[in-house]
Amino acid sequence: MRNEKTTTIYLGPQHPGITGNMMVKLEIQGDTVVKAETHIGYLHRGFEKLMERRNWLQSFTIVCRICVPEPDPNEENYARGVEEIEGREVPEKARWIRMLVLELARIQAYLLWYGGQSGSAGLYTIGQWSVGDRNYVLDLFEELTGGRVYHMYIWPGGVRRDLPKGFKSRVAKVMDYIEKRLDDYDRVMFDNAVFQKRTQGIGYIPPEKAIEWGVVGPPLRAAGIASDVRKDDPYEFYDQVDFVVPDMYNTSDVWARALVRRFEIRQSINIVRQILDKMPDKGPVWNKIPNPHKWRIPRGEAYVKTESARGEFGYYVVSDGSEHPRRIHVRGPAYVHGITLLEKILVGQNIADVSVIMNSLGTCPPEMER
Amino acid sequence: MTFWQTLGAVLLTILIAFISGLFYMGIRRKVIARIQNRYGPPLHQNFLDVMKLWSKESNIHHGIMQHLAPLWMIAMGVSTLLFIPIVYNSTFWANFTFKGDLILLLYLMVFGSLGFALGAGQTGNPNSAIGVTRGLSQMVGFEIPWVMALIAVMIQYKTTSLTDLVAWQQQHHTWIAFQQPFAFLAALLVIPAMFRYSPYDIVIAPSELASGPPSEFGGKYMGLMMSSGSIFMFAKLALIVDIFLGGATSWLWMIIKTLSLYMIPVLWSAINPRYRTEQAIWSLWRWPLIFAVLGLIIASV
Amino acid sequence: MNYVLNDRESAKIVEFIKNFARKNSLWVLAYGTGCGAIEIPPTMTSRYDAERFSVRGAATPRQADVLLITGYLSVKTLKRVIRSYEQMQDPKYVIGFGSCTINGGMYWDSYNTIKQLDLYIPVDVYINGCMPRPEAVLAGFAKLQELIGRGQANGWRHYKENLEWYRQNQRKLIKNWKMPDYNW
Amino acid sequence: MADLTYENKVILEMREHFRDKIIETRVQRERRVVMRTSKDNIESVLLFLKEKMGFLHLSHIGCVDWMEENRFEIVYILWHPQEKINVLVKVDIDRLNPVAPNIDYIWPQANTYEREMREMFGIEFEGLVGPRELILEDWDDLPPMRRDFDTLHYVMENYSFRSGREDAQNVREVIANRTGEEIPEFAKKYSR
Repeated sequence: MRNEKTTTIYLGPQHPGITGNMMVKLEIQGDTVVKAETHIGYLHRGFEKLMERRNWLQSFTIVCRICVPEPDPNEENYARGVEEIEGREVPEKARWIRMLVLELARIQAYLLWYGGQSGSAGLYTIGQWSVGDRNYVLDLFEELTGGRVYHMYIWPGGVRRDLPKGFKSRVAKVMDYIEKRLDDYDRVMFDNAVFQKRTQGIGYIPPEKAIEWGVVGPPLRAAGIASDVRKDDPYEFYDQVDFVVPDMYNTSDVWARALVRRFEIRQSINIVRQILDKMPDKGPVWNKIPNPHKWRIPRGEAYVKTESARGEFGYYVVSDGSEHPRRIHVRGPAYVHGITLLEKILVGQNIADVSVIMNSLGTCPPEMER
Repeated sequence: MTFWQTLGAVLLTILIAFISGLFYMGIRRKVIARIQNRYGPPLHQNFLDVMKLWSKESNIHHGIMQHLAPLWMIAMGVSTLLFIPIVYNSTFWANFTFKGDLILLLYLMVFGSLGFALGAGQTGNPNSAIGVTRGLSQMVGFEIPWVMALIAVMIQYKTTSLTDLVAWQQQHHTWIAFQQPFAFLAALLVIPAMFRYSPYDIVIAPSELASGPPSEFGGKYMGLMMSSGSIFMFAKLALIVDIFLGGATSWLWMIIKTLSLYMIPVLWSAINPRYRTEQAIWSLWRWPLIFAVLGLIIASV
Repeated sequence: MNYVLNDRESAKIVEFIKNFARKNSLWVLAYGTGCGAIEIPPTMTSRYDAERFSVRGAATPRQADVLLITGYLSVKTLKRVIRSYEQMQDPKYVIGFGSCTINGGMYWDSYNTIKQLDLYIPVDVYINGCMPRPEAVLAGFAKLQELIGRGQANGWRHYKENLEWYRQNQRKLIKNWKMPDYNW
Repeated sequence: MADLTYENKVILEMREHFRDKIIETRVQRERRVVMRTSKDNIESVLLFLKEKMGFLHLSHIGCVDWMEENRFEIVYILWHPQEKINVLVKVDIDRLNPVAPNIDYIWPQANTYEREMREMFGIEFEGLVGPRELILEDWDDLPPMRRDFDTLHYVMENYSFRSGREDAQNVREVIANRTGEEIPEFAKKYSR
């Protein structure tokens, strides 16, 4: 008995299952989604407009607000974009520190994802553990940069300050602790039959269409395509560290994406250890920039990208030779994942899985609408 | 037993069940908090919650059934409790037990949820509607093994009286859990679904349905629902203790037994995600049903 | 015993008990309206554990007591926030979270975010910072509890009494006003 | 400097195929190729890049408002998953009559970018479907990302600031007056 009557459900903006302040309008028949429509704009602050009014240094302080769970790729992108147009050199140590910050940011973003993914499936214990353990990484950030969430640390020409004394050993300690805890998470989350049942075969992205549809990051790697900006378009010193881009989990469902992230957080811990080994002890960490009020960047443009925890984060930076940026356009991975892709793959899914799928894609509203 | 004695016993039973039920929930929150690596709320937190909900000042109107639904729930919770003998061999605490009360209990336990389903349906919230359909499907899922397990016990002991079952266990110094292990296993596996704890919390599923059927119920209604929930929960636990775990010779034993029984679904829920609806039903129709059928076979042979 | 409580005294006692219950059970609406929402999970989870101070989440506005405005509010969100706020049952409290709710914060010249939250909904406690740390959030909750205990967190009453004034401010920003009346 | 063979190959092939429809081709740096074409040819250029050259992935569509030169510049950034190259295809459209071709049949996700540009810059895309409102709601001013939209002016008209900000500017003096403290002469110029 097939009934053609549909019910409309507004998933969000006030809903515990939504990943931030956005809304997915679902048309459902019984328990099955027949049509999904993403509505965004609840977090629009007009960053790109604000940056036109601010000078190059002031813009640096607001870029990190673009993506809340993982602000550092934004700073990195902005800094690299400016450096590329201006031709500014970055000291070697600063580049290592940038990598360190980026990888730590990735680790904390993945820990937050652990919480989101398991929480959306109803397993709250993992969320409590991983978000609690994430505080240790945030503590490191706090020591290094002064801020838990927004760091404003990577700036054009280097980083804001040098590592504190004994910082490296503390990073190593936290990495050891988190690696140990990851095994606990595995036991409760990945070994759980119910979790496997909930995630396998859900939210399938056809691998042959994945690139064309603009999928990036862990969802693309879960489709069996080893694509990672850190390998494909290496920035900083990512060509000098060893890591594996996973393409062995290729079922392209929520389960595969979870496995990819589980693999990658361990890779990140490894990268952090290599960075700590290879980082020079001495050296300047930033190149002096001119008086910020008179700092002009020559006319030019750059497209820079960074691999964030959710995928490729791109900045298109344009300068017209004045003290203010002409245009900085941000392309967050969720821009595609959260709108066109989500609308496509939600069709035919059970309403219970909507939140699980959204978490596995890493939809993050602040970067969609800026 | 005079009228006043009965009334006193009834009121005291309700009060003790209410208080212990809320404390059990507090213990649950504390235990889960400790598993989750945190300190957790104080044990009496649920009392404060209920008090606060009762002190809310405004309520919304969606229709007459919506007003009746929480009352319906509390009425069914209380009446379920009152047909369960709490203390063995005590005329004071026997409440309203009579021959054949087990059949009545099976009916009463479904009734509260059905009444609430009507009320939730009237609020017009799609989340409530989906939650209600899920709840009813899940009820079909767990009622079948549950009723079969109870029927197995009834057949084996040729009685439908809870008092008789408790008396038999107390006189033979054994538990039906050992005599009829399959029925007990079936009942045990069904408990999380009855309490709607993980992995069977598909009805309230926050990340899917906001909070399901009670989405539109706030303030005093929510307070009534929490109170009736605590009473009903205690009633269910007492029922299982009476049938399978030998009843109790005093209130203390009752509380010890129900609390230990309660810890099983609590601990189980702490480490499990939520099933999808059809998975939940199939999981209930698999092992619990097999055990219940085995119990029936053993009972009738 | 020939001392009998008069009405005013008994009302006082009842009020005290009510406030005691209210302050010790704060259910926070799960609505991350801005970037401050990222500090809510740490506040609720293991290290900071707001639940030990009787703060927990609530899924729907009907069940919630506290509305956390986590950071800037865009005009589009403001409409939803007003609606969520009006769906909540009295007494209800609002915590403005982050500098952006106080005076626009770093988005002071943005065309799409509101600058002063208390023009549109009554705010009981402000927490400043960008973003406030979990400790600050807990301190904000403690302050709110203190206010409730003293019976001073009366934003909801204020809102009811001055509904016209709030409506006027809200309508100035929300051009397409298609909302039901208060307490629908 | 790595060898830029593929980068140059892209330019050569594009020039060969499109002749003078492609202008300003250059290799910006390793893995970045920039070219410019006209509004009429953009669809065929993008289709050629996708179908023939293998630039399967649409990374980005950006728009820059060059108000002084009276044009919008739309930039399509494509990515080659095998050769790992980004190509930036630029196209200029008239600022007074902003109409651009719709490419969401080539890449479905272009739909979102185009809807955003329609909303933020007021550029019309021929045949673009989808709700007109993506991010803003009930917006009746100039499209906000245009250069001539003054956000500060809009803010001052529509929002009000909390008073007291002026007071906070001479904190040092206010506090000193309150406590009767004397500010030394040399410190006065820093007290603001």
